[in-house]
Amino acid sequence: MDKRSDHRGPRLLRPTRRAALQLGGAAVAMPFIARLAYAQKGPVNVGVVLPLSGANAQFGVNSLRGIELAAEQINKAGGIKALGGAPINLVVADSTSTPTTAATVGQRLITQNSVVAILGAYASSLSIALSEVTERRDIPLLTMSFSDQITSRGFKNIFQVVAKASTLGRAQLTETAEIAKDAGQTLQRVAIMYEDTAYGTSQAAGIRETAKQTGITIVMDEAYPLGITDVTPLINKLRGADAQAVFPASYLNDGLQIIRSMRQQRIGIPVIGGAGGYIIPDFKQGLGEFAEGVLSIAPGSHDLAPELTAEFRQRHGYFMTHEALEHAVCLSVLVQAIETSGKADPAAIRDTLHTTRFDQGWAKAMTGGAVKFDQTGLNTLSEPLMVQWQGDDLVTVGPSKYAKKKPIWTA
Amino acid sequence: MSAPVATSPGTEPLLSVEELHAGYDAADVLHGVSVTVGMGEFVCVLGANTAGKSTLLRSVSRLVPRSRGRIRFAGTDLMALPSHAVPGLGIAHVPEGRHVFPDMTVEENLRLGAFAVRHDPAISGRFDGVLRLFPRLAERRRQRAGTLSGGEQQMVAVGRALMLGPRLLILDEPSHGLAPIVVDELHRAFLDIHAGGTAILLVEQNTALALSVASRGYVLESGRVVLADTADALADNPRVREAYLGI
Amino acid sequence: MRPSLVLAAVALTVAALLPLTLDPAGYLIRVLTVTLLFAAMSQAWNIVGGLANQMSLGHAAFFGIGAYTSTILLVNYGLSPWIGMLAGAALGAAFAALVSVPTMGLRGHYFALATLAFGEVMRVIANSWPSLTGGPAGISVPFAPDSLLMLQFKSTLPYYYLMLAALVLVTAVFVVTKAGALGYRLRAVKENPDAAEVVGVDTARVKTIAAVMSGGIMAALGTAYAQFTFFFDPETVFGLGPISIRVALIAILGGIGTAAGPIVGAFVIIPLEELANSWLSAGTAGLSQLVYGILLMLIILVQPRGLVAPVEALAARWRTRRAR
Amino acid sequence: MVVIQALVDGILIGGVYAVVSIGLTLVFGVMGIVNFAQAEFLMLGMFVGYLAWAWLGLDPLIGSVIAFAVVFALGCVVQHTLIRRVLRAPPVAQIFLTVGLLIVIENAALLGFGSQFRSVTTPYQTSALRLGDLFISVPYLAAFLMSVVSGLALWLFMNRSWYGRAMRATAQDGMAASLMGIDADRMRRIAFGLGVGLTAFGGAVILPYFTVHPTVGAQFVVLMFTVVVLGGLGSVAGAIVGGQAVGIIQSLSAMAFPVQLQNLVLFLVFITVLALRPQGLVGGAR
Repeated sequence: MDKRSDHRGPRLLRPTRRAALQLGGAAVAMPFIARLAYAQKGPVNVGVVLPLSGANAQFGVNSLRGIELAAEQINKAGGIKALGGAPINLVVADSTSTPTTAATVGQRLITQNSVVAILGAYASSLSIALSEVTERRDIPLLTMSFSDQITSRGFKNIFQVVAKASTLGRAQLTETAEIAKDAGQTLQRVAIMYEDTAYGTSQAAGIRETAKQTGITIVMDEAYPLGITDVTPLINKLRGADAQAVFPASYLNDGLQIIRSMRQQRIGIPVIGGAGGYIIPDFKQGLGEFAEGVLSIAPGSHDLAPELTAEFRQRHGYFMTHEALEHAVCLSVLVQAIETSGKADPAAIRDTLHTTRFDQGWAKAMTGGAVKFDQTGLNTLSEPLMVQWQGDDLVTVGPSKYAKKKPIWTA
Repeated sequence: MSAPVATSPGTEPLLSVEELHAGYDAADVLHGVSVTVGMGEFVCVLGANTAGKSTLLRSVSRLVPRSRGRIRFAGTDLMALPSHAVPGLGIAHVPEGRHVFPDMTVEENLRLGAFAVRHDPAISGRFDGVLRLFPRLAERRRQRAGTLSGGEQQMVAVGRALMLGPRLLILDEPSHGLAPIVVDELHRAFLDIHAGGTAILLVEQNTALALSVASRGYVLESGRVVLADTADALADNPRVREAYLGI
Repeated sequence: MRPSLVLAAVALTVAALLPLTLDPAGYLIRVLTVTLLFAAMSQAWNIVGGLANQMSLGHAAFFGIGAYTSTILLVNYGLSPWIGMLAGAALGAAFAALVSVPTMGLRGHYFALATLAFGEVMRVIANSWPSLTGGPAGISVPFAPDSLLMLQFKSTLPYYYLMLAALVLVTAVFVVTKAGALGYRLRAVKENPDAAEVVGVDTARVKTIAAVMSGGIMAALGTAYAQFTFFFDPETVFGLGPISIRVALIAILGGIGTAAGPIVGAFVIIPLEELANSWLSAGTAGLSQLVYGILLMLIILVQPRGLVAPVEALAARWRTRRAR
Repeated sequence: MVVIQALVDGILIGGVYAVVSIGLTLVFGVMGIVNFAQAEFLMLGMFVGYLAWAWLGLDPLIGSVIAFAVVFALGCVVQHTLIRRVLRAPPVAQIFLTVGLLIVIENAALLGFGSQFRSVTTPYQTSALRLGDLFISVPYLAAFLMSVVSGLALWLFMNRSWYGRAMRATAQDGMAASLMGIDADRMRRIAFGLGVGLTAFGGAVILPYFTVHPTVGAQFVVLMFTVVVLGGLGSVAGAIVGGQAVGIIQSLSAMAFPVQLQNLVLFLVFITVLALRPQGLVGGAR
């Protein structure tokens, strides 16, 4: 059931090393990059720090699958051309869902494996802890964590390829209001419930802020502990709240519990999930027909670039989840930065990342078809998407310029 | 050393302990003890507190971690068995300190006594027998054993042992800490049990009482048998009289 | 001179010189620094867990209090973490005194389970009070240039010495406590609480003093941790697995109640975890943790009294032989 | 009305908490071991239930029987190969071993089952009975009824069968039990198997509404300890009372406080009960 072992580590390198040698021969003929080719005889080490065990393991594994797919494609296509076809060598480390470990393994990758950059670490708390190490060692860190803190600390070596959580939260509400308006309804009273993690709270904050600005009343605003074993009290509160729509931010287990309990109590108002567990294949698998019509905000979606993400589905049997996609984007952008700067040097890569617009490879799968970081390291082109479960698939339904299908408003 | 006092002529000893060395930690408590109990016999073991009487009984029930020598019961070598296999042979052991199951009712305690022979149809008859023997237990049938008085707990312990329908009943200090009137009641019960054909091996600090019910006895000192004789002879023995009867 | 003192002096000299051979901002030194920190934490736990035989599974509560106190003071008032450390230690000690009240009469497993709730209570509070703690999003130590006053350095080397000093200090406190009157009373309480009470040892007071010392030190170490990692969230510092159980495991593995136990335990567990992670984590997910868990179980099956026990037994035999 | 709804919800979920916690208290009662890995057996039970659903198409409520059987057998093996060896060791070594076991089981599950969150789809997953304004969730009710049935079965076993009585005897006085011809080792094996098996059973019956993944145990571990300590460590009846207490506290406290503080309320009650009645609410009576 796990095909990962088929396409990783050494096998990943074997065919391309040969390619690298051939190209390396060609490089010697070109004097101006000969020195670089000499310096880059071997592959370019890229660090990958992800939670491969512990509570976030599923997302870590998916992320790794995305990165591996991208790495394989890059290596198959002849590696990094500016470095004479040097292949990408992923150095993977398990951050185990613990921030301290994320920092320590980050340190290890930097000093033991001389990585030129690090990708990771899915969860915001892990990425922030990791960034404290990468910042002090001047190693670029590319992440798809969406906490606002990532790029608000004035760090120079961190790059956030997706919109921040508060932006996601804002879009979650405004997009929903749009969809409701199109369906002839004015959104006035909403409920929010969120797990008390960095992700849940910052997203809820975004919704709350936007509601205040747009005059929407929040009739229920409940945080609940991560790993809640019984959501009934939440749903009882929701039942009494008279909301027109509910915005839950949670991972899968709570998400499924919330939908099931709502359906049991015949609460039919639209559900607009906050990414997390609402946009992974298991959501549909767990709920079956009851997943139909559930909306969610998403930082990225596989259907924006079917030509890129199809291979993932073919290989793993499910659509490319957003974390897999965005991690592939991280690697792709990194490689483009190396190509542009012409050297596998962390400082050069960082400067290139700050100044260049990347529109090749996986960057095309992002909104705007490209990635462009500002001085804080935030991708300014990334816009949140509204996705919806329709039939067996998760489809993009908003904003309208990206929509693949029309949204269904069930109220 | 051990006087060859034969069991009743013509019968095999039911229990025979030969040259038993046994102990817990580094040092042995018993240093070559030999004891026999004949079929249906009532034997007592006397001695001071640290003489090793309990260790002898516990060795028979395989509760002592280290032992060597020979222990045979009705033709079976006990040395090779784990403790939980012993009751199945027909040995019931009433331990020192009673050890009733405190959070179970009297009835549950009694019924557990028959665990080793749980498929025996005679159990229910035996249960009635025990209640006849100790009518007080019948009154307290549903009471938790831990809430009973010491004497009642001892009755539970003895009754529980009888539920096995044992061929040998081992009693370790059954009258310890009990009121004289209860002690009398218990010893009358022991005589009844013995009269029913059950062999008894009794360790008792009340030497006079022990010698009054047993037919034969051993005296243990520092882990060795120093005297072995009939109860009457022991009662007359000056050494016994001085050291254990205080006469 | 006693052999254990010689051994300690040698170990300390090696520890002091070792980093000179390592990359000052490297990985090995980071692992060693974390190891020293956990050794110190476990040693602090040892005052309650080893001397008083109170198996605390809630020491993360004190640790987190220390980390949050200094960081909040730093973020909001720009106070030096050194001051924050003192404030944190005071709060940690006060909290220890407070929680001693309901747990005083508990023994064995009951005590362990009651303390389990303390770290969890603190975690819930830190999570639900974002205006003070930053909530579940965590809190970052503001970036500052290298400064001893602000306890912030770019290189790992100063942290190494900081943690080493902390370990030496805590170990000294432990040794002195153990040898002193308090240690004697704690032993009495540990051996037989009822008898201790009879001979006039105020068991409640003795246990509270031990808890206060342990809690205060643990909180101070929390500050050291915050300044070392620059970022933490409630889960990290109040976590059951990452902190509370781990510091207890380290002491147990090494041998509780001995000064060497937590140090030996930390130098086995932390590097073991790292090794398993660095060798196996690129492989199948979960393999490194699986191997780590199996090794833990093997160690405890082979040596249930801790790694220091056989060495001590050996030393004791050697001493008695020499005495003859 | 709202209060009644909250009470009913609390009682239903409390029944489930009770059944997953009974095993923990049973293991402690018979062996004096606090099994920190207990919640991992809940996870294993959930996985067995899930696989029975995914491969054999069995409803988790039926799969729970398979979960019980499989984990029972596994528990016997674990007891025999691991736990038995630390029964005489200091409590700290016991804690250490079971924590090691926790790490091993969790990561073995990660290796064996993958990191995916898995959930079953049942026809009744979104059904509820409606009594006036009262909603009774069918998955909750089913889990509750299964818990009641298993609780009754356990009670009958412990009080009416030879093995059950023998197990209680071993718990109360191991030496006396062996004098009754009871193989204490075997009883401990069965007790551990039964303890973890029941927890696994409880795991499978919550599958219709709960997702399984290798770290799901972490969501239950503190809860389970709270239940057994509230009721009285070692007391099976206590676990039932404790489970109900936890369920009702969680449910009612959500009406007065934010749901986020649910566990805080629970822990405060927990510490208070421990301080005032360390033997638990129904301590003493086993």
